[in-house]
Amino acid sequence: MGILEVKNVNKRFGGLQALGDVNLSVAENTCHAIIGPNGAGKSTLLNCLIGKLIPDTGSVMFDGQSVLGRKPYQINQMGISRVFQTPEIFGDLSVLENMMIPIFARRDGAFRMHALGQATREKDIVEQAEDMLESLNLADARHDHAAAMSRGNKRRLEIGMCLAQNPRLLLLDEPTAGMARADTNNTIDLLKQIKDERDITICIIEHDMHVVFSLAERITVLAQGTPLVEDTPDKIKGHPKVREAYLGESA
Amino acid sequence: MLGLDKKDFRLLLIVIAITLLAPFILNPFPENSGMAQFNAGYPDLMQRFVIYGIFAIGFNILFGLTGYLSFGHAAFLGVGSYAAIWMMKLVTLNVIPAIILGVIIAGLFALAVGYISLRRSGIYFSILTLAFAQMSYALAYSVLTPITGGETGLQIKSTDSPLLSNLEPGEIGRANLFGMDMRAGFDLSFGDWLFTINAGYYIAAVFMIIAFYLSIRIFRSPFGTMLRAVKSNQTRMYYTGLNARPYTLAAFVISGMYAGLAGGLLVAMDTQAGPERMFWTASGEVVLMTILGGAGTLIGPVLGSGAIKYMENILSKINKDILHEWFAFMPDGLEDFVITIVYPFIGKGWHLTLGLIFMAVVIFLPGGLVEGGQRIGRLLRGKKANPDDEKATQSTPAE
Amino acid sequence: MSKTDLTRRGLLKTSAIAGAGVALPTIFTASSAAAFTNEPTGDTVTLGFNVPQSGPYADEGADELRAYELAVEHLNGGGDGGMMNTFSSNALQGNGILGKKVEYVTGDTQTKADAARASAKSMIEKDGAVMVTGGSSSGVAVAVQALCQEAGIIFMAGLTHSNDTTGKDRKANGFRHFFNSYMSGAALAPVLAANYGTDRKAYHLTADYNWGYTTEEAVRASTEAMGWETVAAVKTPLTQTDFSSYIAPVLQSGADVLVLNHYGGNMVNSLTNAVQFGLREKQVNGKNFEIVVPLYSRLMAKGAGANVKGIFGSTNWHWSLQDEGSKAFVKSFGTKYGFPPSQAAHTCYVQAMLYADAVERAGSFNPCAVGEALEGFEFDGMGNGKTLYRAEDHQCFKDVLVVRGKENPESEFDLLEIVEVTPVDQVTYAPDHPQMGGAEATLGECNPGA
Amino acid sequence: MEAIILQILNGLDKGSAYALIALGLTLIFGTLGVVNFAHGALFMIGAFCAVTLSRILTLSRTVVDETQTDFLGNPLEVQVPYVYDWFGQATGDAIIDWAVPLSILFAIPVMMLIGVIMERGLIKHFYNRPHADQILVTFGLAIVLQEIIKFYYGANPIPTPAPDAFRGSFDFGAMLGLDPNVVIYPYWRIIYFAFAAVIIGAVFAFLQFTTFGMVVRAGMADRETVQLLGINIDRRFTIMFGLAAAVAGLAGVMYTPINSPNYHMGMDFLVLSFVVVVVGGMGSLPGAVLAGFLLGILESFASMREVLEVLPGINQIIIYLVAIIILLTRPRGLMGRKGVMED
Repeated sequence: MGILEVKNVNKRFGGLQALGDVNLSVAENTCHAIIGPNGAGKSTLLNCLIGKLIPDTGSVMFDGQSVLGRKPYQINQMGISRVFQTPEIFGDLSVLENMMIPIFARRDGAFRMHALGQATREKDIVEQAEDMLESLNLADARHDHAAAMSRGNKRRLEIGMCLAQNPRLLLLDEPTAGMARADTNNTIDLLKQIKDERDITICIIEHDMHVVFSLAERITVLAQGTPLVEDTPDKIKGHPKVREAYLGESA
Repeated sequence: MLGLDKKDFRLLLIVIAITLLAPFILNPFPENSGMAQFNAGYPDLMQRFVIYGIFAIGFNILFGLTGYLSFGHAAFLGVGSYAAIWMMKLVTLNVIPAIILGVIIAGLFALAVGYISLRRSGIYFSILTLAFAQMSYALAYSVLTPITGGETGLQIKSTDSPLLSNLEPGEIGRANLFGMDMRAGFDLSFGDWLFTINAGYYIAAVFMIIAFYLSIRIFRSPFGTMLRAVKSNQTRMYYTGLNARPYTLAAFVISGMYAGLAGGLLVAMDTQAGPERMFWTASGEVVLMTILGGAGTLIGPVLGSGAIKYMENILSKINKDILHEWFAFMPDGLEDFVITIVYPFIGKGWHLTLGLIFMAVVIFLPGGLVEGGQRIGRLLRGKKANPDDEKATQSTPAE
Repeated sequence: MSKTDLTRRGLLKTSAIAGAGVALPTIFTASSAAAFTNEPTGDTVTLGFNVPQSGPYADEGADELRAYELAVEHLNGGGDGGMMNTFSSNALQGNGILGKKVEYVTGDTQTKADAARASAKSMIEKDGAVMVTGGSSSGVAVAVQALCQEAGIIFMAGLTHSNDTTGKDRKANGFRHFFNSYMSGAALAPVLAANYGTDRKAYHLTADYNWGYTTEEAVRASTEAMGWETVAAVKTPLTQTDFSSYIAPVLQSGADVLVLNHYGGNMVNSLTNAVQFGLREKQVNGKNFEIVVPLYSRLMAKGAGANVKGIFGSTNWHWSLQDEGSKAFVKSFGTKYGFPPSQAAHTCYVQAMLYADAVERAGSFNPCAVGEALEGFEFDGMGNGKTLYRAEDHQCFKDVLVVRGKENPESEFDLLEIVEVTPVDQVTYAPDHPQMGGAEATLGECNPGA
Repeated sequence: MEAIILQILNGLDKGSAYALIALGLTLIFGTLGVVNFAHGALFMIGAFCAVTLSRILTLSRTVVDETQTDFLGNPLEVQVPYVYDWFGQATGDAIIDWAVPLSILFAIPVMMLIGVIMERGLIKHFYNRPHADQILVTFGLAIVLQEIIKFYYGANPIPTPAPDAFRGSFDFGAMLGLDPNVVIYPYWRIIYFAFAAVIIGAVFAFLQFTTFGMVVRAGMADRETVQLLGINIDRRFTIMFGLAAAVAGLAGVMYTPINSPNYHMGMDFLVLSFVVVVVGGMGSLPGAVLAGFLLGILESFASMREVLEVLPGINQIIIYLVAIIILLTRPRGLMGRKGVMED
């Protein structure tokens, strides 16, 4: 029994079958990649996991509880954090404030009326945020506007913000899309480090095979809304069906 | 001090000093000089400065922090006024219960309007708030006349005898604070200068200082950070396990309560409540005040409301005679020419000046008067401030 | 015109020891040394002219202001003296008021109660005005009147027609020269009966606010007493601009008269729309369909253009009146400004004169003394014949004009013709008339402020 | 029955004014992404084009008539319009009488010019500024424009009647076999509705069937892509702004015989037309037109005596109430697109 169990999920958009009978099981504390050609339904699947879309049929269970019908923030509170394709950060806020917000969320829940406290005097939270920035090598930028950072740093910050919540499952949607090689490698290193240091399950959607094969322990190949194969990276590399459906094309 | 860091505390001290010394600062010109026309240090206008300052500070908590542009905030001010004046007509002439009731009723009304309007964002939210305010205005003006007094509004009459006051029959009750009349005060005269110290103003000023202090606390609180997060990126907010709705609703209700406080104070200072207070132009005015001063900055809304109320009350009173008096030193032909040029912009033309200043500020000073002040400050320091410096003076990015 | 800027504060200064800080306790702005608010102690007196300068009634406000300027000129002995020469009281000498030169300050009411009060307060607190006058709506009049009562100065209402001003909202410190809804109804009804018969079915469109209510009530009461039947009364929003949806169903209702209880922009639009629908060419119940506008303002009627032709209404005063007072006023106003004055200008001019005269007769600016001098004061020569300022409610009682839109106007000012001058007896009512707030309405005590 | 037919007619008529203004607003918003609070002022300026033209046509020389006197007893100065001198009195009168329809020709170039100047001189600099700034600067402009008009034309309404030929009303009832003299409707209002329909049709046809229109529509959908194609979309947008100004102006010109124009008529319409645009859905042209007519008809029904007896005051709030209900049930108005003006 994996920490994330997707059973018979179907999703149609008008006449298009975006997901057809998707079954997926992600084991705890592993890194699971979902790959597939464009339009294979990767993003749709991801959106079904985090409450942005609701599947027509099927179930999505996280740690034995259904996520369906819950609001995104409730799903997040269950322990699922998401990294977006374009980094979603609080651009108008400083880097430090960006990092403090998830820590507040972890401590205070979805809403708390702490209108008379002083944010900068929440010692615990500032310290944790500073530590986190330190570990991300972003400490020097902590008073900068988050919007002013480079794309790579925005990505680091976003991943850091997700980690600051101590999630049990981290979902990444093409985390290196549009990045320069150096930034991509930095991100891979960061994710490797996370995997090594924490008890965390990672589920990654990615185009870049270099990233996938550097990180993933298991890979699911999605094509036309249905899982084609699921296996270890080595097996996937050599799998004829995959070659035909996917790697063959990209090679 | 007081839970503020040094810079904010200094700002608070400056605001306190300016507010308390306003009767002197606003009357810089000697009584007999031609410039006395520009003196603003009389009780009514000073009261309006601080009361509309409170209104704008509250509006800024919603708009400046969350970015939600309410186009119906005047409704809360109006509802607060009506609640306060009914309290004074029926229960007690003491202003405190009236103001408290104004705040509570405005808060409840804001809760109801906000609960519905915040289901939408952007311009859809603006139009929803506008619709609620316009409905309040239209109904208060017409079918609700028995409650609101309709066009003429509500005043305290000789027939009103509040429960907790002992008025002579036929005596018209006056607003007071534990027996002190809002209009009590004294004149101070120094040579050619004359200053009016008025009880009502100082009571309103104390409320504004408290309101300003609370607004600093809210800006700097984790709650304030969350509100800015709402403005910055709601998606990230939701995927960080935070529910933006209660945050925005809380901000909406708080700013509605500020509006109710302003409405209650208006009644306390001048016992009159009317429906025009809720018309959409009144809601537009507080938007103008906030942006003119600098939305999202702490002091901006206060400056903006001061600027607009000053124009409304001082500029509109300048008439042709006064112009003739000013320019009397010029040769006749030139005098007439100058007056012809100036005349359209003053007196009945004060709206034109307001519109032009408004456009100029939006075009050249997107950060409002606060940005203007910063630019002047930088010029005076004779250098282009380094970025860190700028961040230190600007409480949040002004947008 | 020259004007020095000696305000109350200037005077205070001269009485204080220069250079020393002197603290004088005040309530509002009356110092303890003074007997009443803003007592003029120098050789000038300041009056406050509070008129709409922005908003839809700005033109009316501008005309009021012209009249005030003219009145000040006359009071100070300038110009040809205008109605001062025809006024039955001879107290005014043309040397200011009580020998003090008259000065004035102006303000913008914006036709909003709040703004009007702010402006009046600045006149009282900043400029030391001892009397405030003007305005172009009843909402403003009631609000400012209440303020002046609190502050302890005299309020001489400008254009305000609602019964409430001297009805349920009457105040000891407030005085109204303009006529009111009741008088309009009482004056109009006999003329309407004479012209349109007593068997008529009326359809009322009423502006949905206080003035509309009192006007509808008054016109209904007086026309129903003549035998008319009221088929329907529909309230229209103040902010309405297109009245088509209110006018279209009129014909279907079986009514043969449409009464438009509208003023200002509402009146212009509703009348224009009604004429557009061709109501006036229709025959209903075998009679010509007719339209009535209870309160006419020539200034605003101009906006309706040819649509006013043949339509009955009432007005407080019109420049074509041929009595000596009116002729003198039209002459001096017309000479100064090049066009005839409006009824608003007339009322404002007269109010300023009456105030000055009352001060002279009382020998004091004290509002209570002035009020006493005005109460029960009878005068003539101010354009409406014999007039009484009634003591019980501070309402002027005088003849009321019933007018009709002129078929062939000779000039752009020549829009209305006087059909009948309704004698004052016919429009007089008891001070405790139910339309005027009944027995409960009271002036209260006069308040001198100090 | 008669009452309902009448109110539908009224609704269509009111709706055409709302729809025309909302259409122009949406054109500007859809193409340029600018929220134009000065649009009501453009409508007002259009109306004053008619006033101005009729003033021009009645420019007169002064003749002193000794036989008559003015109100002060001086000899009367009679104004003789120059058009009398040029074309004779009969033709001159006819020209003056037709001032409003003639103003259409006058208003089109004037309004286009004003629109283009506004866009190049002011709006252009606000494309990349926040919507709040756009609202504020155009609101400031609206105040300035209206105060300028007030300064020159005064605050009172100015009568600008329709030509005599269009006075009176048409008996729909008789045409439909109902009682005569009940369901009647003024000719000019019928013309206004027809005029609005033609303008709306022309704008849609223009956008649908011309290359220019196709590029603009593409630009409305995705500005950057169209620019990447090397098309000078900016110039086309300037022209669109001029066009939208002309539509607002024409709506104003034709409106003058219905209600005498005054300086604040633009502000009176501004809020309502924004409600219309938003109810229709930001950026949707058909939505704007549909919402205009819908709200016009509902407003007319709410003003019926029979309705008011049951729900007093409903005529005061109907538009806002409907707007709230629609926005709560349809998050982006009737036909709005997702993500437009939602942040």
